[in-house]
Amino acid sequence: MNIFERLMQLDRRWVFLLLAIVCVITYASSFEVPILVEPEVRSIFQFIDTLPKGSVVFVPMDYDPGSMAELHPMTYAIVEQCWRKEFKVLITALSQNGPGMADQAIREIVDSLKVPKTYNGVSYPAREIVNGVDYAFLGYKPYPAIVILGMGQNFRLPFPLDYYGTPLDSLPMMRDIQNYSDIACAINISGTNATDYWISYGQGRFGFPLAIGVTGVSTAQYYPYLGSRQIFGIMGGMLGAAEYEELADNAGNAKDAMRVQLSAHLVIIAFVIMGNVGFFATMRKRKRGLAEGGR
Amino acid sequence: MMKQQIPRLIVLVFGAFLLFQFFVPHESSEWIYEFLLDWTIIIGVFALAVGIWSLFNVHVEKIKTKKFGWKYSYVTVIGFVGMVTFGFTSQNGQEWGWFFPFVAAVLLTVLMIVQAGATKGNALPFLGAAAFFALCATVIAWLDTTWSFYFQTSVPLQSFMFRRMFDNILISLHATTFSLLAFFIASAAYRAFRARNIMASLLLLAALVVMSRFNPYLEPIFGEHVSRLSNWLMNVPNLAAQRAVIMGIGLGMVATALKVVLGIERNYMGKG
Amino acid sequence: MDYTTFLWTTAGAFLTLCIFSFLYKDNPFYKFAEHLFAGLSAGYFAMILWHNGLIPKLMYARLDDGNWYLLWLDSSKPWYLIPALLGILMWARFSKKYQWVSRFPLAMYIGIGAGMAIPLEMRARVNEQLSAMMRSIDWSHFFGTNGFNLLDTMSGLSQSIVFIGAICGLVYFFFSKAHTGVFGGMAKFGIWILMIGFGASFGFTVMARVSLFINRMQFLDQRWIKPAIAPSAPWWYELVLYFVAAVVVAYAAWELAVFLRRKKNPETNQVI
Amino acid sequence: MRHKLKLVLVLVLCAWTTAAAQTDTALGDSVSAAPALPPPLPVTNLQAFDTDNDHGHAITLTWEKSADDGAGENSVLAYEVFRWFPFQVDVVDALRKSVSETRDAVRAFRIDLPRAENALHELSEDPGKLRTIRFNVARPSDSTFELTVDYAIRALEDTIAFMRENAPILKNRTKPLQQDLEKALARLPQAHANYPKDGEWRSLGKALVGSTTYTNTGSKETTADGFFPDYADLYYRVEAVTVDESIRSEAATVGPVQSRGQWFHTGKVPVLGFVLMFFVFTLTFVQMAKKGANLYVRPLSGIEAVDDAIGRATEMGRPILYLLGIGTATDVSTIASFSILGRVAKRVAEYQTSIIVPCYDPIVMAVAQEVVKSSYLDAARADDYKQESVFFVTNYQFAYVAAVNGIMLRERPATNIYMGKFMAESLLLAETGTLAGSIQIAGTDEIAQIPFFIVACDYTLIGEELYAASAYLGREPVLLGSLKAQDWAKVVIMAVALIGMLGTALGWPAFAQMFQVTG
Repeated sequence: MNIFERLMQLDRRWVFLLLAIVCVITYASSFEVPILVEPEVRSIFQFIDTLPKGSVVFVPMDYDPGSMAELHPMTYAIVEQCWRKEFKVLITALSQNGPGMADQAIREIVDSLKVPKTYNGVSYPAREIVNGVDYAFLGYKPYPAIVILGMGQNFRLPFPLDYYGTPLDSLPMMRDIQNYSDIACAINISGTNATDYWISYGQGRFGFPLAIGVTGVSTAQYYPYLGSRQIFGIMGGMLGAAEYEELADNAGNAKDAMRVQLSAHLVIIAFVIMGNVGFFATMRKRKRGLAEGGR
Repeated sequence: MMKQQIPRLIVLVFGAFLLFQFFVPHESSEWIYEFLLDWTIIIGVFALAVGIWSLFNVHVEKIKTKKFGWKYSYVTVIGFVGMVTFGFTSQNGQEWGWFFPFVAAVLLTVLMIVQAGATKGNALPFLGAAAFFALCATVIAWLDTTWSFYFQTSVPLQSFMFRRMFDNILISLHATTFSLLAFFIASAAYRAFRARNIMASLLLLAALVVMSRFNPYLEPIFGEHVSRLSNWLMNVPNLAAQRAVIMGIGLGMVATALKVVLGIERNYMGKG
Repeated sequence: MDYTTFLWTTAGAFLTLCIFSFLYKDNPFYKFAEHLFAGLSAGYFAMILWHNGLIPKLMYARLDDGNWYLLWLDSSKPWYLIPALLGILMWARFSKKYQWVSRFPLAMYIGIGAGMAIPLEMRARVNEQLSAMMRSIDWSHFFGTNGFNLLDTMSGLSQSIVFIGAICGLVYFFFSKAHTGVFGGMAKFGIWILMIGFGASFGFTVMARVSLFINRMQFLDQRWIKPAIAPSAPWWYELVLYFVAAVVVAYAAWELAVFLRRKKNPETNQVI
Repeated sequence: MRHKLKLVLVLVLCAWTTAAAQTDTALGDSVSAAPALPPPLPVTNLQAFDTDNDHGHAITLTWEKSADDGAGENSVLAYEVFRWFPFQVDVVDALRKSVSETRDAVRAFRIDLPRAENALHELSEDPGKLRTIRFNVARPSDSTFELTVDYAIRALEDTIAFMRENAPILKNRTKPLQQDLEKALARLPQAHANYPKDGEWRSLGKALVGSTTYTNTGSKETTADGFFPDYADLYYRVEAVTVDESIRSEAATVGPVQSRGQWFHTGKVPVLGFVLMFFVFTLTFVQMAKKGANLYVRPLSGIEAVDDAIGRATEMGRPILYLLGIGTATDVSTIASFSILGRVAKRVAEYQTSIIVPCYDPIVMAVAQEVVKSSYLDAARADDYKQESVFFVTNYQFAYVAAVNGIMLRERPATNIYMGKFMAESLLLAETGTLAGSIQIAGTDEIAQIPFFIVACDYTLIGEELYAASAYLGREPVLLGSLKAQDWAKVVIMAVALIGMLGTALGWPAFAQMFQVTG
């Protein structure tokens, strides 16, 4: 029996073996995977990338440890990019269990800024990120919708003090920031339904440029807003995070997982194609066999 | 009569009531509804005894007939009894005292009973041993004060052994069994995705497009429209298919349920 | 990582490997893990049902207030006696002779299920989908909401494809009419749409399934291997690691030997 | 020690109040930098009525937006809604709280008393154990205290004495407390009636800017906070609030209004209509079938496969594996599967081959045993029936899968039949089945799982076909009649969908709205 027939009736355990080997190797190794970036992610990156130095980016982190795995990579990539490009970052956490996690994330990113890096060919020096100068973390307040509306009037109304208890007026960067009209854009990274409030009450009422990063499951339901121009970009789950890391040239957890994902997919697709090649190659033979049987 | 008519009558009564309860928002109807749901839970708990009985029967039978792999039946029994023991006891302090000897005694008791059930010869020695171990267990439980039984409060659900068994053993087994899917989905795709006829080809093509939606290595082959195409596939033909299937299922369900309530379909309940 | 945690994790890791060994073939390790899993899970479920199902429903307030209690009879909720009795009827299954008594609670169960399903499923699966189907199709943007774009899921074209697809899908589910002529054509189109939809949702799941396996790899790597070979860890952690590895390697070698001396089943090319 | 306990209670109370306070204020305290605004104009045309189609205990308010909302000063941020609470409510809440606290205390004592005694015992034996002894005063996994031995012993003795002394007292207190609570609840309607005497306005919450309606839903449980009785006179008022809490419009008041439950849900009429239609169809066609009208049903390959599969099993002398899925006996798909099992088991009994039915749920197992047994009776082979062939495995999804996979590879059944509710395990089972070289027939109503069955099984009943299978296998005219009813229901649905779609397209949405289910 020829190679194709062997291919046709290949024992499935070869499939298992190959898949397992590929997964383990790719997991262990650390090669770069090219990630196909979708326009809705690229638009976010480009928007931030083209902002002038010193502009304010608002990053509400409305998620809790539950959806950390998917959403943390987005936050890390975006905030680091902002600080590398010497923007000021304004952060809130409108999810009950969010603040502690957000605070920890901020500290980690601050540490990563202490070493010089080269992203997309541009080399950035090490920077000392100062609370109140480069960023302000406002913390948590209940009733997201009302908080969002209040901030539209003035950040000081929902947050007279920041997360660490300092009055906003005594933070240097907050001096000339009153409300949404003073921010360049808001990137809402959310695992809760706060995203709806950001779209309808925040962007809808005050009309600042808004982009969102959401968990994989809830990605589809926000695409309509992209069509209606209410948001200028959307990052969906692990994949979206990986795409952004790709754009920011700043590989993180998301890309690690994607590496294994991609190779596993390739293996599966390859096997499907092999199966079909074998199928068509042996088709004529099978037909003849049938004919002889008929005779 | 007793064996058939009355069960059917019960089905009719309860079915009809719950059918109309749906349209009555009033408090009283809600009260009855919730009460009935409690019934199902309670009966379920009592039924569990039946299930466990069957479980033990099966394994005793296996051991008795020395059926292929009968030795492993002991593992199941031990696992079950162990988990139950952990589920009824909890430490008082940090000390373990005689807890594990107690568990061992309980396990041995049950194993002896199982053996007595499974043996072809004289069961008495096993029963005697069972009684002995049971006695040991009781004595330990009586004397040892480092741990105690909790039958009426759910304290043991948070106890050391129970939680560790769940977090480390059950979760591992669960997650791993689940993750076998990663391989099975591959082998299934390899075996079944062959363009035998037009339907298989459609299945194959749709699956391939959606799978390769974010795969950069395939970009030169499919072009960058593939992600939009897969998005379209998910939101248009998939949506249409789901609608058709959901509606069909809905009608099928209602038909079946109606037949059962009206007693047209009687096959679900025994006759003789 | 203290040694109890490490040992528990090791047990979890070992069982993980046992389950994965099933991918090669059924083997003693898998049999062990499987039977353990069955026993533990049955015990776990029994405990959960006892502590969260039976006690709260029947004996929750027991001894904690002035009410008097007798077994499950609670002077504040005497009506809970009924389900308790019904539950006890389930135990008639222990006797072969009076098994049929248990049909009363069973009939109640099925009655509740069927009766509840009729309006609920009709509403959730038929009415809601019907309303969704009747949403207006965007005729003004028939070829895409912004410019000509066939892959626009919101365009009138896509929406009408959804509509027609759903209708044809329903046609496919007709039982009492032969699929011939125009009707047959619609049915054929319907099943095509179904197949495309199924293919798409198959492809969509692959990613999630693969990530399950990735999670298990991360578990083995980050929770088990890394802590064991960490310089801070006690020396014998690593030995445990090597021991488990040795077991795996030994088994693999053994199976390889068997594989090399294998006989093939002539018709299926599989190892017997 | 007593003081210690009191202290704990006080602390708990403090924590509770502070927590409550925290969740109360949405916007922090008013801020120096806040711009001074003129008070906005009040809402107009405020109306209150019982919420329709509910179990009562709910009132809906409607009003017309303040002139400063979206227009004018545009200073309105939210509408704060108040209800008039008689002080009797506080009495009720206090009683409720003390009842639950007493219960908790009694329960805590019952758990802690043995622990305390045990701890004392250990300590008196070996003072060195002090470091390791964990005993908590309030409830499990709470604060631990490490003190010098003699103090610890004294404290323990004190605690034990305190518990021994107080447990019975508390236990006897709960009953009278409950009775007081019931009395107090009974007085509530009267207390509501003598508005505005001995009561005050309290805030219920805020409705966001732009909204013109608010529903005050109380609990129907007398044991829950936020309970308010039906048929009691309630009074409401609404104020427009600016970002600065202190600046608000004057109030619009409405009342008295009573809540009550309804006996028919008007929003669900379309469902009722469809159910009745279906009912009529079914009865009609069943009658026709009984009269002997010839009812054609198109062949289903999956169904025909069943017979061949059983025959194959007989030839190979291997058993048939029938899985009812992981549904409970209240799932319709499982019920449908029962009747299919009945048909299959009958054939199996006739061919004198054997059937294995591992079950996921004890009740499902019990029913399955009844079904199989009676099928054997029908086939007049009652003595071939072995109850052990229908057995319970476990009630834990993947443990069930693992066990069944094992059975497939060891028993090597000639045919696997999957009918009912299947979740993620569908592919795990089906793939192992193919590995074991069995013929596989599947049918499920879990849409997400159908693709996997189609891919891995030889024959798949898609969705509705699962529910038709029993009728097909049974071939009883009555059941075929009900299939006819299903088809006609489909015709009606298609017609309605078409008309509705065209209607909405041609500007006649009324028809589509007729079928809208609300609530």
